[in-house]
Amino acid sequence: MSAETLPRELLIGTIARLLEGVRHVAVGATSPIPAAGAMLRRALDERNGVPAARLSILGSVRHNFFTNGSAELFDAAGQGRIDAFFLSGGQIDGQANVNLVGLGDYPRSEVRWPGSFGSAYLYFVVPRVILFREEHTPRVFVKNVDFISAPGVSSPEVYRPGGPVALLTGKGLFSFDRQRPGFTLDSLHPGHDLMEVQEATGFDFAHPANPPVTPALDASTLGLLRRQVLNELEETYPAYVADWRRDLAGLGEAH
Amino acid sequence: MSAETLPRELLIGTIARLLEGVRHVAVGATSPIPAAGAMLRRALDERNGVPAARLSILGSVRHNFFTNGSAELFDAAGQGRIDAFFLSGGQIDGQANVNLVGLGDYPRSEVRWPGSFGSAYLYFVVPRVILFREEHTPRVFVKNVDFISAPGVSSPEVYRPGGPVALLTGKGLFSFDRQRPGFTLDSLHPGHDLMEVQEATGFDFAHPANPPVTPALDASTLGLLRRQVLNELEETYPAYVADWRRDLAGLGEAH
Amino acid sequence: MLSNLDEMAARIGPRMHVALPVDYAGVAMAMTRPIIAHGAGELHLVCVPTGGLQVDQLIGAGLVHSIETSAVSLGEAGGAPRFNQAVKDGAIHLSDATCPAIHAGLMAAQKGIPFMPMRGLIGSDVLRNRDDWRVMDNPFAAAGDPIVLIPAIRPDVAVFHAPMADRFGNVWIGRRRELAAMAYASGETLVTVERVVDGSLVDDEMTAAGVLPALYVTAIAEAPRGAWPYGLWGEYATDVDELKRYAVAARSAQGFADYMSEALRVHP
Amino acid sequence: MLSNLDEMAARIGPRMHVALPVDYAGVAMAMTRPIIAHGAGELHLVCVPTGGLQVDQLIGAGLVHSIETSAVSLGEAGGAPRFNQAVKDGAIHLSDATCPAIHAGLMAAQKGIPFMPMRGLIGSDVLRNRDDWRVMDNPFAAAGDPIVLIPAIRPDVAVFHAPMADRFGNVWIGRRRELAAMAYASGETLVTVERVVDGSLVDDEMTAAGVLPALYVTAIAEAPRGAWPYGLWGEYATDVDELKRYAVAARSAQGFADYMSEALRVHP
Repeated sequence: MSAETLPRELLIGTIARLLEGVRHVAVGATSPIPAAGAMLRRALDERNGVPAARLSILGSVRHNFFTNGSAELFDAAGQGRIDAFFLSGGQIDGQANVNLVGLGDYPRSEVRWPGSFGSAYLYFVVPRVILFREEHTPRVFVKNVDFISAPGVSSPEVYRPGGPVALLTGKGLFSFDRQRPGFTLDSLHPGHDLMEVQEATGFDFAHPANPPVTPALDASTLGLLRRQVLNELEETYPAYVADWRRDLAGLGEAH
Repeated sequence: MSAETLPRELLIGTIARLLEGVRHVAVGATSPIPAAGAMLRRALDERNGVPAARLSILGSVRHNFFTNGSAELFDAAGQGRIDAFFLSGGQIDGQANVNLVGLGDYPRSEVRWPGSFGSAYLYFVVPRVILFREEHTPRVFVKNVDFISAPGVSSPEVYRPGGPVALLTGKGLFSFDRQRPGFTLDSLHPGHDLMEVQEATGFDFAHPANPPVTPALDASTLGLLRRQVLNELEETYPAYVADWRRDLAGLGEAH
Repeated sequence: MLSNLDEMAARIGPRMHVALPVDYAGVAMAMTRPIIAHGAGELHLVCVPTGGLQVDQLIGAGLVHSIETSAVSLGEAGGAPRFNQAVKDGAIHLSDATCPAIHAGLMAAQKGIPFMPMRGLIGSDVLRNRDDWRVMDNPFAAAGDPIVLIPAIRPDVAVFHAPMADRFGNVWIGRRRELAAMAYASGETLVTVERVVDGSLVDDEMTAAGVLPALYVTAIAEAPRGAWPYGLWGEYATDVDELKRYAVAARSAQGFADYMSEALRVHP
Repeated sequence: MLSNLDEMAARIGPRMHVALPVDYAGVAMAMTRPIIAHGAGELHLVCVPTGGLQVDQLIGAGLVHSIETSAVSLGEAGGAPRFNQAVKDGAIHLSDATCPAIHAGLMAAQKGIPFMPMRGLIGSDVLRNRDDWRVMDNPFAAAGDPIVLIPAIRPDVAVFHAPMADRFGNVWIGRRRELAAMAYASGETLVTVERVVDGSLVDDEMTAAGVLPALYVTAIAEAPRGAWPYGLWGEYATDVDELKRYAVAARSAQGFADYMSEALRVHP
């Protein structure tokens, strides 16, 4: 484990691990950490000599494999051609319900967020949906969301080949059990403890008595990330990469 | 009336008349007379200074307005953007049912024709469908078709903005009454009489006691046809136009 | 078929259903002020499938009665201030959707069918709040298998921006085929373009592949940099600073009014 | 991803559902003899939306168990002789359709939905003979309004010919978007092309507009004039004389066998 791994690098490396074995991952616009995680997955696959994950970044011109307009992502997902996708939420609850619409009563939300986007569909049909929200506070992780943009689980008669498999936050990594249903804390990021996470989470979750620490990136992976992936990412997220480079410079790791 | 009008020119001129006022007419492949009729309609519209009919020829590269594959014609028809279309049939009966599939029992037809193509859809949604079959014999115009590729009429609860308006043959022109339902002989082509047409038609049809003669093309229209339209048609139907030119040469009207 | 911005804006009448594209597909921003100046109100906006600056400005100008959308935001510049305020005030009627449901509704109109089935949605509050959608059991399944039916969306008019058109009315939309989907589904289609070219865009198979044919196009107006401050794929990038300037200004009704009354800034 | 005709033919296994395009869209005629040589039989053909020479030859070679099509013919060269004979003999199972029903079935597969509604058809013997289709009342209408539901068509493999591909697996299909529809709906897609180009076809917006992305493409083989005797839009015309020669030869089983056993003629 490298003491110099940045928190964002741990998240990116964890995402790359969660994406192991996917053929095609789609990433929403303005999602630099998931995009970097997917790029790292692709780089690792190439290094390991296995078929490399294909990556589509929505709204990007360069990382856009689609030629049939903005419906094609959803069509491809419906065809089973998208293995993994990321969702976030203004609120996420213990049933993995996601709220992207707003706080308070609907439709006159006290706080209105943009809207559900494709979540009410993709959450059902993409097999490996990774919930990602860096802010880990009780206002995000609530007992029950105010508005269900997309439900975490469905009754057995509902066609649902997809759904949540994991929740990654700034404090830890959870897996999701669709049967129970509910989250299990798999690991804590360095510097966080179980009680802190319980206090920051508005819903109950299962956990080992002593949760392990989220594994850090090995030196080879970290090297791949800081050289190849960082450069690849720069094209789509120049401001994010500049910030990252500043953090690296602070570590004495300037590139 | 010009004695020198060729039979095919009368058919083309009649089609152009039937298409008066259409915004967009689609013509199937290997249909030179409907194509020429539509081209003449367009030429007449341009001469008359009214919005000219738009013409799509299926399978043609040049007269193809479509850029969304072979589904687009049907989509456009469903949107109400196709005002007129032509259908033929191996058999056509007095209810305007059309058979494009074969003779005898289905599926092991004694004589098999290619198939229904788009008829089972377009006949329902294109407002002005013109039935065109030059061969006017009892084997074509039957009491009941052996297979209904597309029905002439539908019960009131069926969505049907389209359907047959006319039947043009080598012997005469019929209109179709969807209420009765049935055909009415509107006019006989020069050289044909009512009894001959009755004997050549396997179904009953209404008719005036003395059906008029199908109006010939006036000199100006004939000129437009033999100059502009004949040249336009040549690109898509060179063999047909060569044959036509030979007929004209026989009239002493070589161009 | 060649027209100008004001003539095209005048085709938008009160209570019309107006389809507008997603930020990155080609937004006819040059039409926004002419539409506001023309002033037809009580519009129903259909965002294909999400809305941004243009939607926020039409709402801010008080022209919008209702909106069907999967989201409204200014992307990197944050939330859509006039939309968010209108939601809080209950000033607009919301039909919250999800992106593929809007595509499905347009596809139904394209196909001339009354509805399209769609997976997903069941158990969401998106579905619970849409009394114009239906759920039925899939008749091809042995038992159960509920599926949502989305009714056709047939806008009166679609408005978007594209790189080029020819003088025959053909518009080159490239791979942004949601623009074609909007036009197929809509009664009229109004297009602003960077430039009008001389030759026919359908005469060459290479350009034809990206063409929306004139059959679907009502009017075209030339508007160089007509998507600004949004970008246009293959042409120019989004002016994020301008979006941010708007986002700050439009936090208040007065700030919005001041921003909109500025002379149209010369853009870079 | 670059392959050859024989390798591609070997991907077609017994009882597979094989989607083939209409004559003028781009038929991979160069694949016909390799498929016959490979010999996987009991195939189910899906014609998108009609069939011609390739279908007739696969039937004549005895590889076809069943076929869904809106028509089979040789166009100007007349009826399809081996198809017509097989119908008369009851040697193949027929699912007669109408063009937009086949497009609807593929669209359902493209959208990941179990069925598509479709207008028309009611009262036809096409519908009467399709026990895999359903009729229901439109739930959005006050009463009545029957509408046909076409189940998804999900071919195992689509086979077609296109002008070009790049070495990344992107195929340029231009405006022949039924080829994309076939690929979206199918498990695998095998493509022959006139030529393979060096640069990426998606790097330029102009070529990208006509591209079927590599995501949907399983294998590509170069086959210059690979549609012959059919033409390829924008490239070369149909060889009608050759179609007529076939039409005459294939009137009898022996004549068909003789025609097929000829060394592949050098085409002009």
